[in-house]
Amino acid sequence: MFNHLLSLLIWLPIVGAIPVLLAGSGRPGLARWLALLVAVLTFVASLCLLPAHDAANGAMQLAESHVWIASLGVNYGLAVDGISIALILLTTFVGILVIVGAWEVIQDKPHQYMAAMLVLEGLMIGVFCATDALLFYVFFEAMLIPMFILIGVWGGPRRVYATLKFFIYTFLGSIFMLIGLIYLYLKAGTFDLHTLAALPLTMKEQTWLFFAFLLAFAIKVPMVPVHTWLPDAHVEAPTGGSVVLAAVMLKVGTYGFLRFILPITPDAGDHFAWIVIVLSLIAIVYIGYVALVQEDMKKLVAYSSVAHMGFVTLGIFIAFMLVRDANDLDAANLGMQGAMVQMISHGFVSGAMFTCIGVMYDRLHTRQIKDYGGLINVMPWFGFFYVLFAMANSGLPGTSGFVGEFMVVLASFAANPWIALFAAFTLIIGAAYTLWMVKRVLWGEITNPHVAQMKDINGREAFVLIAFAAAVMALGIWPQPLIHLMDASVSQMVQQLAVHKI
Amino acid sequence: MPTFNDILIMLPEFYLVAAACLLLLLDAWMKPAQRNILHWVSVLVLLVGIYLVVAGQPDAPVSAFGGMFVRDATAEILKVFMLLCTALIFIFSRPYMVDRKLFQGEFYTLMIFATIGAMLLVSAGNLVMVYLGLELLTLCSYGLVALNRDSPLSSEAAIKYFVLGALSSGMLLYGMSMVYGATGTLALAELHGAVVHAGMSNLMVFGLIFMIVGISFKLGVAPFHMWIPDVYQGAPTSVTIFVGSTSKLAAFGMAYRLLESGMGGMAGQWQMMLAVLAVASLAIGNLVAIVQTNLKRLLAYSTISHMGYLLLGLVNATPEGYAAAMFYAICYALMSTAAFGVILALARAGFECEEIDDFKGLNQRSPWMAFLMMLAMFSLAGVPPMFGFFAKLLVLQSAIHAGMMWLALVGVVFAIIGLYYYLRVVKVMYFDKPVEGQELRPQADGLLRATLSVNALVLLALGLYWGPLLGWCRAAFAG
Amino acid sequence: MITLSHFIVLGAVLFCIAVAGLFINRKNVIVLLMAIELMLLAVNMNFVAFSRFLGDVGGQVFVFFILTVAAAESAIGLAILVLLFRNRSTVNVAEIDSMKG
Amino acid sequence: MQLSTNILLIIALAPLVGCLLAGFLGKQIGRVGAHSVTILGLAVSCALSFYVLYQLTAGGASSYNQDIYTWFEIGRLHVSVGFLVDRLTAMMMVVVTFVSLLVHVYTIGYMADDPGYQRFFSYISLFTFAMLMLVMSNNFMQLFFGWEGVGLVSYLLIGFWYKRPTAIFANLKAFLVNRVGDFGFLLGIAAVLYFLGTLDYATAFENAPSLIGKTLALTSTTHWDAATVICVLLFVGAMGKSAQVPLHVWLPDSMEGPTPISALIHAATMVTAGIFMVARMSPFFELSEGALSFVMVIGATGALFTGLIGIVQNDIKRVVAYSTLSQLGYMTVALGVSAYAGAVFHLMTHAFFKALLFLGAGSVIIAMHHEQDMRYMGGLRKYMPITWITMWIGSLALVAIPFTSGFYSKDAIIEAVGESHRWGSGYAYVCVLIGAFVTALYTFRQMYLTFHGKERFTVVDHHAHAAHGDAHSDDPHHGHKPGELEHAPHESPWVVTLPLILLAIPSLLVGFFTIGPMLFGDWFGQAIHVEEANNVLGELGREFHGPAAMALHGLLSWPFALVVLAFVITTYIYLFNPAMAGKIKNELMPLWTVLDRKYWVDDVYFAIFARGGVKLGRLFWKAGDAAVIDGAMVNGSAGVVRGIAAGVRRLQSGYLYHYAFAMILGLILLLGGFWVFGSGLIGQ
Repeated sequence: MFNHLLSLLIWLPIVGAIPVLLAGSGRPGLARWLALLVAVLTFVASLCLLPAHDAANGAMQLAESHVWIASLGVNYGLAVDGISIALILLTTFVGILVIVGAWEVIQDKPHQYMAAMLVLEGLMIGVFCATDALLFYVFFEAMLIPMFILIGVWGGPRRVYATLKFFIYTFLGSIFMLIGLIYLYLKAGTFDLHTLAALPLTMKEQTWLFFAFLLAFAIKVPMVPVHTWLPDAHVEAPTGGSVVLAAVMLKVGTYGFLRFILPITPDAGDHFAWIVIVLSLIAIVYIGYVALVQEDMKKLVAYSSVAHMGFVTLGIFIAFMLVRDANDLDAANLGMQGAMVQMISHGFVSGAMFTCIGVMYDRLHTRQIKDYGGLINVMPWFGFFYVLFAMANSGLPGTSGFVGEFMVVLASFAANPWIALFAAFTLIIGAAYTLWMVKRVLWGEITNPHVAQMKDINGREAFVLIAFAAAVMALGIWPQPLIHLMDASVSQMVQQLAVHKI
Repeated sequence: MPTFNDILIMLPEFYLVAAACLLLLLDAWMKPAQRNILHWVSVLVLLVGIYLVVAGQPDAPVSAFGGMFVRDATAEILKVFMLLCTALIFIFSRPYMVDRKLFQGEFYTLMIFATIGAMLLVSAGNLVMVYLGLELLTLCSYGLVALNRDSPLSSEAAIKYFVLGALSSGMLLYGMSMVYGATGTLALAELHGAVVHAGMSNLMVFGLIFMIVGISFKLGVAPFHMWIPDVYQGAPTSVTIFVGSTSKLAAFGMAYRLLESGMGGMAGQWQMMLAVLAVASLAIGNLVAIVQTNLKRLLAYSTISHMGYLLLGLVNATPEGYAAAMFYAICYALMSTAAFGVILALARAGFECEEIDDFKGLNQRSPWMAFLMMLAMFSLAGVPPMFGFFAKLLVLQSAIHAGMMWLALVGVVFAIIGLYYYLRVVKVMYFDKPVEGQELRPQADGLLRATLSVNALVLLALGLYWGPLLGWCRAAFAG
Repeated sequence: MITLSHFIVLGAVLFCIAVAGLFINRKNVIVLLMAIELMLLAVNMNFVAFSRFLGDVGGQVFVFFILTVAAAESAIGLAILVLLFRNRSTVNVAEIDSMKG
Repeated sequence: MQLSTNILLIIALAPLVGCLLAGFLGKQIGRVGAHSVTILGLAVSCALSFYVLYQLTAGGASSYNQDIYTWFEIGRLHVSVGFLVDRLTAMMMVVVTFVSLLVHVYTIGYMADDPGYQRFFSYISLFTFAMLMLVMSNNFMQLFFGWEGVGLVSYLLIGFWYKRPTAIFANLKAFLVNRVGDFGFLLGIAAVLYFLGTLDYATAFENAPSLIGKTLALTSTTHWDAATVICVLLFVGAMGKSAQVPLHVWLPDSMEGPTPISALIHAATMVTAGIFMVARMSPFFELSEGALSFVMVIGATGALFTGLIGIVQNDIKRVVAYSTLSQLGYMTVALGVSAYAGAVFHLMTHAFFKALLFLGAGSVIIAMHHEQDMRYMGGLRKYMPITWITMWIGSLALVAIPFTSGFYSKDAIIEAVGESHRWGSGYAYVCVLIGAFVTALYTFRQMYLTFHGKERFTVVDHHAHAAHGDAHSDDPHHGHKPGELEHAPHESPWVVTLPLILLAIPSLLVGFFTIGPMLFGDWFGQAIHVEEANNVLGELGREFHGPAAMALHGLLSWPFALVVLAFVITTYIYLFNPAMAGKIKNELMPLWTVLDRKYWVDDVYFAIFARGGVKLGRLFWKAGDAAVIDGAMVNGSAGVVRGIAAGVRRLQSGYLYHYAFAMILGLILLLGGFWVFGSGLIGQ
């Protein structure tokens, strides 16, 4: 009964975008409701993954494979494991919230906005399903188009610079990956990831491929020093765009690490793991300091995203050290799981943070911290959520933000105490930049008369924030279900790391 | 002695010649008011031509008139798409021509004759045929470029095109004479054999190089590209689109005939030259395009870069490589018809709509046109899932397969630079506010809109499912 | 005794003169047309010589085609020239540069 | 017999329920509703805590250790949420819930006219929940949860009056300084996992001996003893939470919070979490002499030097705050000499009398209309007798007058330090001895300034100063010059005084009755592990002949002598010769400045970490991101491309002859290129 579930998940939103588009600017209400309907249906469909999927089995499941390009031997191959499912659920969940979040906020051509969102959602799901490298690449790149439109059309004043930067930056990375893929294809005669994973490669080949992939995904994640597109993109993007960008799109990068670097170039990955680890630590510390001094809230949260994604990359590559050098599979599992949980958690937290900023922006039309202050006096409920998510952002136990960082730090200590030392530094710097912002935005006397006019969140906003809050708390208080979902896949992945390909 | 069978093999060409002549007469007898009939008839003629090409398709390559004329799968595919493009051009450009008082018979007859030339070119089996086909095509093109009698620009474009074209065909001929002298034959098939057996001599190499110059000119490969920007800009858009689509397909056919059918044995020599030329075109095309403000001129430079990518396919000098190159040529033809088609659809009397700024806020005025243009642009830029991406994928693959990884890297690096100016067009259409008091409505012509939409959507559809087309291209060269 | 190479050299010389004429001349477009004709003649010279020495008529046949096409070509060339003069009232090559960059 | 899980769950969750109700339905259920539900919740969990304590002490219940649910499970690592309730935990639970309950009641009076009434109750209930999770936890993860949870609530409560700039500065400071501690703490937990492969107390403590001989390679050459690393890192956490030098700076500022908080969080419970934690971790600490010495020295330093600062404070709450710092030092010293029981014992007694002092101070503050400066008090005893008496009781306990509970705990510590032979114990002994004297100094000074001497405030009627009031309507003194009151101070309502009385009793008596079993009996059993060699309390135990005897012996001991001396001095200065205080101050100006500036620690920290951090961030941002990455690399390359493009464009000159020339050039290049690179001209 679940034969074509994955195709359904991918194409439902994409095809669903057409009626939304046709519903036209004439009837924005209709377009909104249609979009919501599609998003909800997609979410429901994605929930079907849970019963359909056998968590005990770490292999790819629910596979679909049709010949796509016969003469090239390219397949339309889809399949998921626990990790993909977690990310797909995140995507569909966020998908609904951004549609609701944009409800009456987007007044200019809402149908196009909603349609773009839906297409984007479908493409992102596609990335998480694809088992054929070419198909993956197609989804991976195609994502840029709707995001380009979203930021460009509904974005801020410097949107042109931001969008071009965002698009070209990402394209730049991925196109070298394309070369790598072609090379692999010519070697293996197929784009099928599973086959490529089994393909023996010399260290030289692996090295080149590793850096090709690294460039592509590092830019997407983004890792220092190729992160500068993110703050610009975030600052200019409309709220929904930022939410999707932070909550899901960045995960595509780290997901790529799992699907390409780990299986295809394990030896090079191990050999150069230190580079990624160092970059991750730089992301955590250096970016932490940069975030500290941001005047624009969105920029601040964007930088904090970079820092948090640093934990994901750290967790993934720590696993290399732990498996190959320390031969400590448990710790490797812990680190890898930490990275996964951090991905999901960051999806919720950053999404929520951007939503909060959006709520403020809709009222005051500024994101400058200095324009706010004493918000709690007029928006107590908003303040509650804001503090909650800020705490989650600074990794408070009991919120999802804590779980991943906790696991990664624990794991990295096993690899090398110094790594753990720098990683744990986020406890301080993370709290510093987040809570300093809270202090300047939320607490204190009202200084700006306009702030005094601001109304507390309405029902729609409350819905979105509550949904995020529920996710954040649930994951923080009881992560086991999520971890159980991914456990088999992760441990299998960790075992793969031990396999030498030379 | 020519048999009836020879006639049959060349039926599509003969038929088209006849039809063209009839159209001339028709035009002579017809009152200006009835031009529409002419229009429809010529479109019909081309469609029938497509039918004849497809219907008469031989299983194995056949030749007529003592090997002068070759009819094989390669020629078939190219002809189908050339006729298709010309038909599209007719449909797209009718309102445009009407607005400019250019809606006359010669447009149609010249176009059809040019197409015939292109068809002869791609199925030439002899240097003479190559030359004749080429000249038929180019001479008509000169006329077409100059079609707009009162426009200084188009006459300037015409003279430039003419002089440089003549120069290039002179070089081509010179090369041919060298080769002829070295091998003593004009028939491509024998030439091929001769090259393989007799090996190479100075004469051969000279001849080859001169021929490559001729080919490069036709393709518009740097440094023989100088005519392209001026001609694209100066010619009426309805002619530019022809130069950008049909004759590019013809140029590929010519390249294939001369380089593979004729000089295939010297692949070792021309591969490297083509690689160098490819780099030059990629660089010049993409770089100079960045600073353009005129969309037609921008597309001209993009053509140059695209021809560079096409060469990436040719350098491989294997069936896969030629297939990739042809795939690319077809893809490019369709992309340029779409892109220019949007320009044609938006232009109106007194408003060429060829400056990039003319497209400001197109999404506000007519979202659909903007969407189609966006498809074309992303396809040209080679962003998945558009058709253009897969064409690039194939040529890159064949370059790497040919062991020229560096060439592939150059290709992608310039693809990134190229991305920028395509994005700029999209940005103008979607992000900018429309200019007040300037209405950007597409022509009312329903068929135009429909076909244009189909043309642009095909770029997306073929991106999602391009297997069969690639299969045909592969099959064409496999034999 | 006149050998093939003499003819080839002559052809080459003619060709070079023609080419030179194309890019050295900055005055009159008509000169360009002449240069083109000259170039074709150079080619013809080659063909005839080769066919004679190879004892193959193909080359000479080709020459006839070339001559025909050349006629047509120059016709069109002149037509365009007229057009150009009508629009810009000059046939000075150095002034035909309204499109550049 | 076994304690029932449900009871423990109720103990932990009852406050949480109260918190949620008061917090989310505050508007609906109103003020009375809010304080009723929270107090009810607290009462329940307090009663049950006493019951649990009873069961464990007299009821013969064995200590409880079970998981409630699995938090996560990866490979062999199993982390769960669960309870470990032994006597140590039970004692903490009683202290926490009892003090918290009283504070709840007290708050009704103290916050009576505060708009954030419901919010406040919600917060303190939440705090109680977090604190209970901390003490009842049976694993490190949950410990860390509670640990940071209380930190969060403390953040919220210090900033409770979020309009005050000082308050929101203080709460940020408090949270960050605590995070510095947690930073070490987290690493400590990581170390535990690394070396012992588990986060569960029981298993970890069992395997603790396996740490001996293990080392951690910091570099290829330096290896550190595993136990030391673990203990020091964990203790860093304790330094943050329990405000040990040098992470003590947040506690005095935390006095910005409402007084009940100061009593509950910053005196009785939260700040003692560190002490509790170390006591809990005794199996680890016992393995590392080095770590214990470290603990002892840190504690001793805090005990003396923070106490000194207390002498120069004028804010009544700050005096108590510094005394808290100093008392925490005492506890830490006790930990350092392996007298864990002593530390915990002092923790308990201190919880009572320090809470009492804070609440008393709060009562005074109410009476003075939120005037906290002692220079404008004096002679209050006749206005508020109950507060006066109860505070004296608290003070006597604080200065350790024999027979008071403070005496038993503190004297035991001093004795224990005297017994100890650990590295640094000499220094520690000196510190704690002088500390006793200092304690007495600031305590008596505070009492005199507040309750005795002549009144230094004037009562003025409101209307005369109405106009004046508008001027600084923002300062907390209701628009009055310091020392001006609208009407005479009076004794606080019963909700305030009742807790005082209820706290006064244990402050006076609890020590007398519990010292025997707690310190010298084996009351804590397995909960606290002491190596025989380190068992200083055991030593003392041999000379212990009942509390009465100990008290009498105390009368002849050094500490008591010092207290008496201090009493004499302060009495003379503040009761008979007030002018002298000023004179001394001017005599010892340099010394006074040092103390008044708190040894400049805060200033240094602020300059280095706050300002420095921001400067560094700006540098990274402007130089790193903006200049190098974006400016040079990203936009730079774009500019280069654009420049080249502009150049190449010129080649397209528009002249036919240039075009033709280009073609010829191309031709020549091809020929030449073939000549040079190609396989030469073939053949001849």
